[in-house]
Amino acid sequence: MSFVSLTLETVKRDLRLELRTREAMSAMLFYALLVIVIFSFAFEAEASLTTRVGGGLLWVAFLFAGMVALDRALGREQPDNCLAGVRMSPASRSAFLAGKFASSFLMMAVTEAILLPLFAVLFNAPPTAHWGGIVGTAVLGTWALATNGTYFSAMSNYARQRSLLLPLLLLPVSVPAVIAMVQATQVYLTGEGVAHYWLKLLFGFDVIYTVLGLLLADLVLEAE
Amino acid sequence: MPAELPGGGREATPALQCRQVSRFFGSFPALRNVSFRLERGRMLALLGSNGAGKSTLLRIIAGALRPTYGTVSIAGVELPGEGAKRQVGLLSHESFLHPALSVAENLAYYGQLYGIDDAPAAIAAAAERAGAQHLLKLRVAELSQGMRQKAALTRTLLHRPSLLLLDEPFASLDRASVASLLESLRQLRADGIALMISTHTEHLIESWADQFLHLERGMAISRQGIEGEAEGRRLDDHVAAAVTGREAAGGGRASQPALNQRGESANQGVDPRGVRR
Amino acid sequence: MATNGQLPEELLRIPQPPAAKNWVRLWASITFALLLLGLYEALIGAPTEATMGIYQRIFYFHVPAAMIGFLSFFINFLASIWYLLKRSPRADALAIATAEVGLAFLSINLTTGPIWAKPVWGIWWTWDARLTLTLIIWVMYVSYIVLRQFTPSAELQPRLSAALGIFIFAAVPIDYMAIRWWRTQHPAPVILGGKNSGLDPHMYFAVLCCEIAFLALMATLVRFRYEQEIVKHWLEARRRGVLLTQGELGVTDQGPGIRS
Amino acid sequence: MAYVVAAYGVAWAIHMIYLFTLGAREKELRQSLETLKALGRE
Repeated sequence: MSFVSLTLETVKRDLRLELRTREAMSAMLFYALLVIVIFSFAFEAEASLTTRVGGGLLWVAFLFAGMVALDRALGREQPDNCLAGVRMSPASRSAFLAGKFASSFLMMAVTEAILLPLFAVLFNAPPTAHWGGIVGTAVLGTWALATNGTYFSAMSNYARQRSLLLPLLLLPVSVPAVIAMVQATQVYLTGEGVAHYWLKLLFGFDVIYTVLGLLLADLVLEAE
Repeated sequence: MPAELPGGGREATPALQCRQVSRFFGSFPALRNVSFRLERGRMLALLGSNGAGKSTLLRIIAGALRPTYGTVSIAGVELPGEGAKRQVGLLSHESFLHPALSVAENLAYYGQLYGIDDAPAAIAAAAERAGAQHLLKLRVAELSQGMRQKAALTRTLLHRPSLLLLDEPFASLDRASVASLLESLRQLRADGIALMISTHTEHLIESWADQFLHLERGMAISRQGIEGEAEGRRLDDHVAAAVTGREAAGGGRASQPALNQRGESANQGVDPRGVRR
Repeated sequence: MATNGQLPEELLRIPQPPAAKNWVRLWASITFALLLLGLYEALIGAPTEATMGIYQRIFYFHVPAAMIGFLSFFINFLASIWYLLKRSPRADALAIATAEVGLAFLSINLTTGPIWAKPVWGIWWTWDARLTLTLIIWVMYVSYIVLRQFTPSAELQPRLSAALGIFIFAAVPIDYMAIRWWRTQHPAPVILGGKNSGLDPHMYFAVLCCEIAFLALMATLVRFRYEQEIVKHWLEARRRGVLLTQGELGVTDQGPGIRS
Repeated sequence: MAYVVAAYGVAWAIHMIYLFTLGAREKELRQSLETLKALGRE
C-alpha cells in the first residue's frame, strides 16, 4: 500500500517539477524535432524512404528524446542534493524507482504523441499505415526504454560524467528492444509482415527488466 | 512526544554508538577509527577545524555515506537498517529541499518517504517546533538563508528522530536567526532528543553541551582542557549570553554545575578507544 | 584507535593474498603444452575440409574462443549474483577477472571471424544472427568495463558492477531471440559451427583439443587476474591500515597546539 | 594460407595484448607494494 502511494507521490512530484521548471520536456521536443528535420535533409524524405526505413527514423528520434528525459529522471534530484535526502530515508527504493520510471514514461509518451503526427506529415507516411499498431508499439517500446533508462540513470548518477555514462550503459542492453520496436513499427507502417511476435518480445523485455530493475533498486540507490 | 521511543530497554541502548568508524575517499583518510557513544537526551558538540572530518562523520551517521570500516548503531539498530534511518535526522548545509517546490510540497514528499500516516499534522507539528509555520506556502528558492534553515529543520524533525545531527547550523545565519535556532535546539533537547552539533562557533553551544568530540585530521581527540577555558571564556556575544541565561532558568540548572557535569560525562560518554588521553 | 596500533576488524577480514605464485609456472606450462597440441591438431593434424579448403582451419580457434568467452561471461553472471548475496570482495574479483578474460576470448572470435569470412563468403562482415549477437554481447561487456572506470569510489564499484552484470546477462537470451527473428527472413550465409554438423572424427578431436586448451588458458588467466585483484585489495587494505595508524603519530607530532 | 596465418596471428596477438596488460598491472601492484613498505618504514 505504501509502495503504491510512494510511487504515485514520486510521479506527482516529478510532474509538478516538470511543470514548474520545464527543463526536460522543452529540450526533448526540440531535440527530437531537430533529429527529424536533420533526417529529412540527410535523406530525401520521400514516401519510398519511409516505407523502407521509417520505423528506424522514428525510433532514433524517440531514442534521442528519451535520453534527455532519462538523464533528467534522477538529475532532477540534483538541486540541493535531494537524492541524498531520499537515500537517507527508510523509504522503499523500489517504490521510488518505480515512480521515477512512471514519470519518465509519461514524459516520453507526451513527447512522442506530439512527434508522431509531425513525423507522419514530414515523411509522407503511407496511407496503408496502421496507426493503432504504431501507438501500441510506441507504448511498449517506451516502457522498455523507460524501465531500463531510469535504472541506468540511477546507476550513472554516482559517476562524475553522468550524462556520458547513461547512453553507454543504456544502448547496448536495449538493443533487443530497439530491434523489436523498429521492426514492429516497420510492419505497421508498410502493412507487410507480422508484428505480433515483436510485440510479444517487447512485452517480455518490459516485464523482465521492470521486475529486475525493481528487485535490484537497492543496489543503485544505496548510500555512497 | 518524540522522546518516547518504542521498546523497553531504552536506558541501556545509547542514542548513537560509533565503533571504529573510518572513511576513505580514494586514498585520503577523511575519518580514522572514530569511536564514541552518545546517550539519549544528551548533546554532543563536534569540534574541529575545516576538513577535520566533521561533515563526513555526520553524513555517515545520517546514512548518506557508508563508512569504509566500522559500524554505526542508532538506538541499538545498526545502519543501514531501516529502523536506524527512522531515528536520525540531518540538518546540513544542503537543505535536501527542492528549490522549485514549496516547503509544504517538499515536506509532504518526505512524509511519504518516511511513511508518516498523518502527514499534515506531522508537518504542522514539526513546523511549529522549528518556527517555520509561516514558511510552508513559500517556494524554497525564494527563502532567505535563515528561512531555508528553518524549513530544513522542519524537514529534519518531520519523522520525529531521536537523534538530530546538525552540520554547522550557525554558519551564515544572522544573529536573530542564530538566537531562534538555539532556542529551538534547546527545546528539542529538553524534549529528550539527542543532539550532535558540529560548529566553528563553539561559544554558542559549549555552555550547554554534555560531551565534546574534537576531530583533527579525521581522528578523535578529546578536549580535556575545555573546563578551564570555559571559566575564563568571554561571553561577549550577547546572543549566546541570552541563551545561556534562559537555559539556566528554563532547564533549572545553573551554568556552573553544568560545567562540572559536562566534564564527567565527556569522559564517560566518549569511548576510551576513540579518545587520546 | 588505530589507537594502540589496533586495526579495525574489517581490515583483518580482507582475504589474504596467496603466499607464492608457484602454481603460475606449472599451470602456464600445462596450458602452453595444451595450446601447442591444439595448434598442431588445428593446422596439421586435422584433415583439410572439402569445400572451404584450408580456410576452414580457422574454425579450430574461432569456435572454441566463442564458447570459452561465453562460459567466462556466464561465470561473471554467477559471480555478480554471489556478490549480491554475500558482498564478498572475492566475488567482485572473480567478476572482473571473468569479464576481462571473456572479452579477450570474444575479441578473438570476432576478429578471426571476418578473416575467415572474407575468403569464404567474399565479405568481411554480415549482420547474420550469430555474428550480431556476439557483437552485441561484446559491446555490453565493454560497457561493463567502462562503468568500472567511470565509477570513482572503490566502495561503489563492486555494487554497481554486480548490478550491471546481472542486467547484461539477462539481455543475452532476449537478444538471441530478437536477432534470430530479425534475421530469419534473410538468407543466412553458410553457418558453420556446432558439433553436430557431421564433422570428421579427427576434426572433432582437433576442436576438442583446442577447446580444452582454451579452457585451461581461461582458467589460468582468470585465476591470475583474480589473484591480482585480491592482492590489490589486500595492498589497499594494508595501506589504509598504515594510514590509520600513522595519522595518529602525525597528530602527536603536532604537539600542544591541538592537545591541551 | 595468408588468411589462416592472419587469423592465428590475431588470436595470439590478442592474448599477448591481454598478457601485456596483466603484466602492467602486476608491475603496478609491485609498485604500490614498495610504496606501502616505504610508508610503513616512515
